[in-house]
Amino acid sequence: MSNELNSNQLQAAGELEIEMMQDLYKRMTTACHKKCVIPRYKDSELTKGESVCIDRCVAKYMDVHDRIGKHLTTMTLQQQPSLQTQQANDPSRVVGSYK
Amino acid sequence: MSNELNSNQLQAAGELEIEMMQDLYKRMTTACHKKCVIPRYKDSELTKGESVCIDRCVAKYMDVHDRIGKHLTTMTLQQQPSLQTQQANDPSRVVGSYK
Amino acid sequence: MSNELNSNQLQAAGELEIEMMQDLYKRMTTACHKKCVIPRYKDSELTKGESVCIDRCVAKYMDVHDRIGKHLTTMTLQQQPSLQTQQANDPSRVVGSYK
Amino acid sequence: SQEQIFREFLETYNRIVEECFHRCIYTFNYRYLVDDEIDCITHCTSKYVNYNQRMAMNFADIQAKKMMDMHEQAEAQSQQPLQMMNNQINDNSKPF
Amino acid sequence: SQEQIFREFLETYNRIVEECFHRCIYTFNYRYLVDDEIDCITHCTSKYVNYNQRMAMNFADIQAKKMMDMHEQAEAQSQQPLQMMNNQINDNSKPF
Amino acid sequence: SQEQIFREFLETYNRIVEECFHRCIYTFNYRYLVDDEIDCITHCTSKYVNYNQRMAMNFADIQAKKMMDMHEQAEAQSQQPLQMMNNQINDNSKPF
Repeated sequence: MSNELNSNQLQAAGELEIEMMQDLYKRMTTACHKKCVIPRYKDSELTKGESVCIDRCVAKYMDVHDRIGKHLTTMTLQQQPSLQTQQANDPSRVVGSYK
Repeated sequence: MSNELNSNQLQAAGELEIEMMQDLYKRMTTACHKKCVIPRYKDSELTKGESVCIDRCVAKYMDVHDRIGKHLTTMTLQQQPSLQTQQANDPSRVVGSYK
Repeated sequence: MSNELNSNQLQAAGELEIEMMQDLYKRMTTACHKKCVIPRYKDSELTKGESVCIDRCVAKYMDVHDRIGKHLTTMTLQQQPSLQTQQANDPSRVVGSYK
Repeated sequence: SQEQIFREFLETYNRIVEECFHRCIYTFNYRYLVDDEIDCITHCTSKYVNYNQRMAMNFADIQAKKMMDMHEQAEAQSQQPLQMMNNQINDNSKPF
Repeated sequence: SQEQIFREFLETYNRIVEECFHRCIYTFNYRYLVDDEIDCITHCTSKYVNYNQRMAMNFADIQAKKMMDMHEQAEAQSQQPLQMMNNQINDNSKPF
Repeated sequence: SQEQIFREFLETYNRIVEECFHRCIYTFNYRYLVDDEIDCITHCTSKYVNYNQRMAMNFADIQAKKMMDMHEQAEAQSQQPLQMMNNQINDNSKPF
């Protein structure tokens, strides 16, 4: 079986990617709100401190996202030194899907 | 470009409305449970205090929902004084969607 | 109206079952992580104590799942002694769906 | 539809399991549930069902009241799209 | 699409309601909102909108920067499937 | 399907990012990660993967055990719809 993807699969992967980016964005929005916005609502504007925190929070979240992506890829490759078989390509073996 | 919606769009809007009401209901259920139900399970019945709290919680949640809806509409209209263009109609500019 | 389900309904029920098991699995994963994994990350391995806790947590979660399923069924049957009508079959009357 | 009803039932079922497990299960010294935990699970489930029924009743009342208010002022409303969208959100004229 | 935009708007709306209700409403001695609660809800909503706009701006900047980095090294990349999958995750060459 | 497998992988990926960010990142004095945070992220990710694998193993064992129990009493079961629905929930005869 070839490792190449056809155009339908590429399109599906693209849609999946967008969906996952939206999921990432939602989770990041929740996370940075918890970390940066003080739960007192005397005012409608973000304080200077909150604004700086938000900027750094987004940068750090995306950095964590990229690092963990690389880490998971490394783990996947280490656990399956041979990429010949279909099964070895299954990333769920690393993350432990129950299927 | 006309501001009128055709019947397909109206139907889609109706389905979206129902879906969003279900989402609202789920979130309200979680919120009022957290606010009103004491996490001790000696008994299967709601106490009098819990029952009253639930009734008020639903009323207040729906009130908050309506007020925030009006507030968001006002903000949208203030930010886009002209409603001529398609883009100006985009409410995501107010809530800051990343798209 | 007959109480028998046709093959389409059975297939839909099967798909729904799989989806709900995935939902259950996600919730259990979150719950046991909260109960068992100590939020200190000095090491990549699970401790002996964490591992034992995870094994028991899964067993207990599935046990709770089965018990509550039986309990809800009993409650449904008690509230609707007659199963003749379509409406009596509606389990949402027990769980209080807003629909 | 029938499937939608079962879906909601099963979602609620899963949520009750999550909630009551979280509230009732604290120790993992054994693989099996102890008596206190079983009692807690039973009460928690019944209470959650009672809670859901009260929620649904309250929500239905408020929606019904809104629907009546809406009908009275239905014609007076402007039909600008954005305004309309907002009305739809707060709208109760559709029975769902 | 237009529907997707409204969907996101309404999801954000529901999230703001949840968040601000959680943060602003503490007492259930009355059925109606008191003045402090109303002020809190107003500020909370405006602040959340400001927060969302700042988040979106930051995210767009980072994605744009990544896109430029990617373009520079686009040809140098290996195209092994798993590697590619991972690149796609971190990829910014598609404007979404 | 292949797509379903990737979807689950990516969902887990996003959940690990959320969890480990929450657990490891506390200060926002800098725009970049400090060494302690990087170590924490690495351990947290590996530990979460180990955790997921143990969860999956346990779940599979319990499901397999239930399946065997079910097969033994399969014919004895009543087939009333509601009862059946409940059986399906607890059913393990389908390998998923």
